[in-house]
Amino acid sequence: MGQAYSYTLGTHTYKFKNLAQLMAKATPQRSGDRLAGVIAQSAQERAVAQMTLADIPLKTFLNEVLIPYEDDEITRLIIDEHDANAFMAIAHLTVGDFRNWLLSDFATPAVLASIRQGITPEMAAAVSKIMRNQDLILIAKKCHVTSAFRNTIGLPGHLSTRLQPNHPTDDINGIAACMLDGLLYGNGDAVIGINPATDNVAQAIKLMTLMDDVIQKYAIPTQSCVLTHVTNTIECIEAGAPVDLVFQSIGGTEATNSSFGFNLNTLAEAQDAALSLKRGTVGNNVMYFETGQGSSLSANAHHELDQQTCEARAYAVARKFNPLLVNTVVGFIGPEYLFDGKEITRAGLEDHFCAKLLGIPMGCDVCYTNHAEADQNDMDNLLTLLGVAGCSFVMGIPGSDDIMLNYQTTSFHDALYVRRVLGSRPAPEFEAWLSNMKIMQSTSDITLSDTLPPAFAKPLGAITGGGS
Amino acid sequence: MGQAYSYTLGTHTYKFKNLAQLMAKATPQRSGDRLAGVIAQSAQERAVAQMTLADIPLKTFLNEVLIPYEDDEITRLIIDEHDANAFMAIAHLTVGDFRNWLLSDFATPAVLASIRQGITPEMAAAVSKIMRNQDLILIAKKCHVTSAFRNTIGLPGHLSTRLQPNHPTDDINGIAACMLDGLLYGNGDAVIGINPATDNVAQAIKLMTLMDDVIQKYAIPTQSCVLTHVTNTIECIEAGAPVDLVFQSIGGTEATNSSFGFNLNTLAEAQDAALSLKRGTVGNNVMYFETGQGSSLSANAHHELDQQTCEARAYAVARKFNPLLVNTVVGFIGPEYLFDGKEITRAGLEDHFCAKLLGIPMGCDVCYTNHAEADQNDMDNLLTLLGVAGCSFVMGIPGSDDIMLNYQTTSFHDALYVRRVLGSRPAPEFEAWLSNMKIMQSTSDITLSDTLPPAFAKPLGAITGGGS
Amino acid sequence: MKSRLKQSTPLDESVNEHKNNGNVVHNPWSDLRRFTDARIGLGRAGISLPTSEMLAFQLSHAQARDAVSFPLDINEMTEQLSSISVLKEVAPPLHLHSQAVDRVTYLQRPDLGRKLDENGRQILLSYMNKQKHTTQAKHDLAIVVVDGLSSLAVQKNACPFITELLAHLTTDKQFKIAPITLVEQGRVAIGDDIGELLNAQVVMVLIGERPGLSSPDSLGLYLTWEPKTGLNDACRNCISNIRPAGLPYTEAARRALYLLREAKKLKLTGVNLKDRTQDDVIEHQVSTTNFLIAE
Amino acid sequence: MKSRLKQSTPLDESVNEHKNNGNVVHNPWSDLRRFTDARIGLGRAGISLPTSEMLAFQLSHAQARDAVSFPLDINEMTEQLSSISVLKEVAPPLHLHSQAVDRVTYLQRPDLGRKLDENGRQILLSYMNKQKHTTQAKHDLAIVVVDGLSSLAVQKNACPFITELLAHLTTDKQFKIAPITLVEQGRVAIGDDIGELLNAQVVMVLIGERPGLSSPDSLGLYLTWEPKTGLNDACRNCISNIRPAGLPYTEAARRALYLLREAKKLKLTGVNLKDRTQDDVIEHQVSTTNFLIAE
Ligand code: B12
Ligand code: B12
Repeated sequence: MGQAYSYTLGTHTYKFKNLAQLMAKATPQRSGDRLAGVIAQSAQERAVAQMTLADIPLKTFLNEVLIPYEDDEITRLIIDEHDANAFMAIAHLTVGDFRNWLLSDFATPAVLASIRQGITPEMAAAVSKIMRNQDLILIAKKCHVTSAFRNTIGLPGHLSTRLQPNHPTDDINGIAACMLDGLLYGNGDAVIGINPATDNVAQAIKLMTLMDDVIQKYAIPTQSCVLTHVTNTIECIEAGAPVDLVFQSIGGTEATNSSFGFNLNTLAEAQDAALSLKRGTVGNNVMYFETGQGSSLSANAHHELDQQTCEARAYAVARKFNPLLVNTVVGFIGPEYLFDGKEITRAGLEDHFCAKLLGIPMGCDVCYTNHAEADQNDMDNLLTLLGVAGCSFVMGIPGSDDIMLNYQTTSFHDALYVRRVLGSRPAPEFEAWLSNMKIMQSTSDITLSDTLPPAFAKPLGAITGGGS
Repeated sequence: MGQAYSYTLGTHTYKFKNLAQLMAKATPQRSGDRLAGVIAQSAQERAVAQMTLADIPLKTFLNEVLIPYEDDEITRLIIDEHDANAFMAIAHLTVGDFRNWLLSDFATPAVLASIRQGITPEMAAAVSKIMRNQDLILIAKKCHVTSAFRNTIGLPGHLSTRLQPNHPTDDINGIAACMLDGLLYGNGDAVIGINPATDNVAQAIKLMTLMDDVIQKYAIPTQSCVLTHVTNTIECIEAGAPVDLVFQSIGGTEATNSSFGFNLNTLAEAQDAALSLKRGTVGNNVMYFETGQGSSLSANAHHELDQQTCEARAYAVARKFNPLLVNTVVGFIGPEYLFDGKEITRAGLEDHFCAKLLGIPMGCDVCYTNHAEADQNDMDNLLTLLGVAGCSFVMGIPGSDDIMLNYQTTSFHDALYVRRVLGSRPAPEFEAWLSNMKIMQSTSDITLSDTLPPAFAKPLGAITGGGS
Repeated sequence: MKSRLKQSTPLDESVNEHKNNGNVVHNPWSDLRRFTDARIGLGRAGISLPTSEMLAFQLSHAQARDAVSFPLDINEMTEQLSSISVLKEVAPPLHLHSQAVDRVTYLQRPDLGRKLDENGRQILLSYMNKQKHTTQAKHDLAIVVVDGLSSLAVQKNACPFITELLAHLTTDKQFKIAPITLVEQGRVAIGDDIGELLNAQVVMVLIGERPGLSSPDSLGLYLTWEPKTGLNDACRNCISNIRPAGLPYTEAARRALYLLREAKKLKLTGVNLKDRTQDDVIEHQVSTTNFLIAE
Repeated sequence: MKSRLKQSTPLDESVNEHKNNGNVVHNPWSDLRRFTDARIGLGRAGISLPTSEMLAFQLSHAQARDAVSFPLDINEMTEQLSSISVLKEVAPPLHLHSQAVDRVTYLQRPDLGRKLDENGRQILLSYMNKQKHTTQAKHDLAIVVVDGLSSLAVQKNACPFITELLAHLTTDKQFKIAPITLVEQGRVAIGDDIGELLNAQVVMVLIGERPGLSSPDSLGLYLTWEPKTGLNDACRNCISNIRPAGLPYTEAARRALYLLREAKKLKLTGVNLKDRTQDDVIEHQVSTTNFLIAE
């Protein structure tokens, strides 16, 4: 598995048996890598690994794959689809130079877009490992990635939200209530996306229909998604269901994805099926993927790679299918993989950076579980940092509390906070709708109407008897 | 010491023996309060304390002082100078209501400015304790506080820096080298401020003269300060030294300040002396104070208060003397008081919020020591968050490394990072100077000149023989 | 599964607390909370969460954190399980432990939570050895009750669910159930070790899902055909959120029975076994009409 | 104290490492590093720190963190101290410990680091008792060597400094020096306990300052008149940054002697005792001319 690396510091020589180990040891500390036994043993070893990694030419990543080409279809995808022309501009750089180059004033948004296809996930992961959080923010902000379906996601200065109206029994009115809540708080432009409690095609179709009805009735320039297994969604499309986006959780190794029950062909099939429906109005990006550090290790499918490198490889999968949305569910799995607010924050910024650098429309589920050492303040911090970094979208859920998935993510209120404090706006089509519907009093300084928007007053009046 | 408070949750009744204890238990976790033995024993006790505190009328803080009026001149200052008229607008609120009110769209910058003098430090501390980080950021951003001497600090959308050219032996050329470095990186508009290694009046005068010479020769619209003891500075002024700003570390109890060797009279005397020099051009704010959670406890002068409440009380001292600059040196003392990046971050946001709410021109020394559980990433995060919150200024030091005070703070580069990523600009007078001197190519997108600014080329050429 | 009309929760009361003072804008749709436990209609201060809601959340979080470390009451569980009438024919519950020695280890080492410890292996081996002498040592179903991340979930929901399930299963006399195993500090995959040792055709793991802020007691069910050490999650089916405020026991049991039946038919579980219970249930064929689209 | 001409450090070399590739803008004034250890002239990538500088910093930080936990080598220190010739007349060093039992406690409990433990108290009491029988148990000066936050600082600098100091002090035969005490896990204020027990007129604490990134070995000196438990920092004077790359031993000793003399004169230390050494030193009366204002 490739050559060994070493670095001599004073009298001590540090040895790294191969590129994978070097990458792992250069990674900022996190619990999942400790669990996997691939972490640096001391801060000094980590610093040395970073110095060693900085000296490695980017070209090395094309010659020395981290998981053998024969064993893994994602390695094949990465190598086969590498764009040598796009790579030319950076082909002479080491990892350390690449960082300098990315930070330099020469690397404008346009230049960065032009080299995307020449960057492999491993290059992105490597350079992120030798970056400070401020570098991850500064460069990500320069990487503009837009995608579109019924609205446009990812324009600079904009921040969208996924409205996530989950319910533990998929109760139709319970879900509708959350949707209303979210819409009236100006959320839902990235997607209205339900995680179904019950994994079942009929159920999925019911939920798709529900959302489609609402989107149509109120003419909302947004898209819907039921986050069921990709194979279910294919069945839904066959059954004639109104599928806007196809969802799948993806990982960065073939073995991870097979533990998730799919492969690249499954995704290609699903994408074709969704495209055939031609439901997009302003664009054709029909896929929605979720990722998150730790899933490969958790499925024992990490090939001794560190979890952040696995994560970056998942973006090769995403990139292949021109998604509308990708998001890292960064604190979702738990402290086994990201121990506390600090590790979650770092991982969130890394994931966002790597994805944007690779040209992925990246959002982030800024979240934590109750078994992690994290709280709302950590989320406020990460949310704000990602907002500054130009994150494409975040989650919006009533009061931060997902009563079905049992974790806390950003609330409708949080999204408004970050919009207000940073002046970032919803997708333009959706923003216009929020104004027209009189949901927002002013979309520029993010003020909501104090009265119930007329279009929603009627259905509400019918059910509540005129408000509380 | 005042009445007891209690709260019943289910079958359990939580008791708090007085307002001070309630405040302490409502404070988010930090090591200094644990050390002082005043911290909540569980997350649940803390939540209950917060709920109890939220129900307390703001008026209570005028009647129930935390340190007896007779025993403490800062309590006297707070009570005697409370502005009942300014307080009227919020007099009917509880602490919990006050949070709502501050967040409401009614609390515009103008309204917030109008009530400042009606808010006591304890009210500010109390409301901050029931706020999330995002609240601290959002409201602080609305509190505009400006001050002026040779330039204007604190205008919305601006971020200034203190250039801190410390040297372990106060070597004149060593200090000048750091000053040059900082100026050429666009730093130094808040103040050029030296911590003298040697505590000595002659030494202080030498350093003042050095800075004054440079400021005059290059006509820099900024001010200088030697951060020596206030009594030394008084001697310097008497000796005819060119004193721009009077410095002093201050704490929130009389006993803390007496352990620092001064009292309110000393500060008044110093302020008068400095004002008599009339060295300001655009304003008359002549004081520079530093604060930081933990100093009272460290001096065993905390009267069983939590450290954040002590800190807020220091702002009453600052406010009295219309300072140009105040900054919290938030991670400076060490993990004994703020354990890790998370605690430092929270404290930094609290201090900035409370100070701004009280009308103090607050900056922050975003920093940590090598015995703390913190690193550069934590600093990047806090720096960015404070930038969003509208912090007045941060430190700028070569490569983050203070070789005399032995800690790490923000670097000249860091300041440019945050300016670039948030579009925040230096003080307008200084910004014009940076353009005129050709130090910055563009002050709007924060690009530096690639060539040596002409005014500095000559002295540099003389000493370096034409650059390296 | 009709919309439950919920009792007003503490949330509802607190909303009005700071009504007249703090400039809170209330949401006229907070009434819709009868449809969901979700924190909707919270109102706002500016665009932020009102104080009372924010503090209620903090309290819930403090409580949920405690729930994670709450240990399983083995004795009570054993008693509960032993009292299930149909199980009286089966051997008494076996008490097992994963290789994660305590809660701290459990949280940091999911790999250890997936493996049965040596003592547990011996318990199962010796049980199976004893069986060899009497009947054929094969089981159609092994039910494994695991604390997971919420012992509360297991304590509250495992027995009622099992009772409901077995009430329908035991109509078939041929069906052989292994003794119930009760596992401390376990993860889902520990069912593979246990199922294999018990020589079970299917293993059904009932495990405490991680505690949510408003749902500290949610039980998950994972079904694996021909369990053996080393299987991955693609080979399992899952029924989630089993609890009174989530998926009711009867409904969960109905789905579980469906999956068991289908698994037996297809000789597999996992991605290729789709839950189609809904297809034939009238209740779910009704339109998706909700208050938002009703005229 | 002239500007030292510094050797080129690793920093200097690394600057050029990524020169031709990564679009780093170099600073023509990096040459000025000969005037200071500060990280000036680092160059920039855009407006950010170049990779090599960033990584050098990370390494320094890793090393500085280690320095904090590096324990004091008591034997070596005792040996060093015992070999100071003038001290041969004085009793051998006494080895003491604060109430902070270990490093972790020390970092979390500064209050304990300020207090002498019971064992130490006994050592000093018994020493003083023995003295009573021979001479008058009073000392003019107690020198207390404390690990503080950097044992390295103490190990490297305490002895050379003390040697330098005593070379000038002992000219006065009347001056009675207490045995040097060597304290583990101590803070500045522990000198109060010790000085009081030793019945010293002045206590001089030599303590390891917290380690900096580029200065892991900086020694601090704190002088307290009539030490007794419970004094605060307003009652002390401080001389900081004693180390070869900081304040040289001779200069530090000169200042310390000045303060000692003045303290004796004024019968106090602290805010009211001002260091005026500079006033009479020609070297420091010269103008503040530096390269920036030189014509
Ligand atoms: C955490 C989690 C994940 C993590 C698992 C990794 C990990 N180390 O924990 C990740 C993000 C990778 C994940 C992925 C998926 N999940 Co999931 N997940 C959960 C969640 C939130 C908590 C699980 C838990 O607490 N387990 C208990 C702990 C103590 O045991 P554990 O051994 O650590 O947990 C294992 C299982 O939970 C398993 N697992 C997780 N999800 C799924 C899904 C299925 C179908 C299976 C068989 C196993 C499985 O992964 C863990 C590690 O092996 C539940 C919701 C809930 N409230 O329970 C949903 C849930 C179980 N997942 C669900 C789904 C649909 C998926 C996906 C199929 C989504 C997709 N379309 O790709 C994927 C693929 C899963 C697979 N086949 O491996 C559904 C299952 C619905 C159903 N009735 O079948 C649930 C109920 C959520 C939902 N309603 O959407 N999931
Ligand atoms: C930390 C620190 C502080 C902290 C102390 C609180 C704490 N719990 O640590 C705070 C921020 C409160 C502080 C305040 C001041 N400090 Co201070 N401080 C330091 C620093 C950076 C580290 C000290 C250290 O490592 N001590 C060793 C540890 C192991 O022991 P410790 O028992 O925990 O430390 C105690 C002493 O350090 C003492 N202390 C701290 N500063 C000072 C200053 C003086 C004059 C005295 C007598 C004692 C003292 O406070 C600590 C707790 O009791 C040093 C610089 C350095 N490189 O050492 C400057 C330093 C000692 N401080 C200095 C000064 C000038 C001050 C102030 C007088 C500034 C002002 N104008 O107000 C004030 C007031 C000090 C006082 N009289 O109490 C100067 C002293 C110059 C001199 N030669 O006299 C130094 C050298 C820095 C400098 N060059 O500017 N300081």
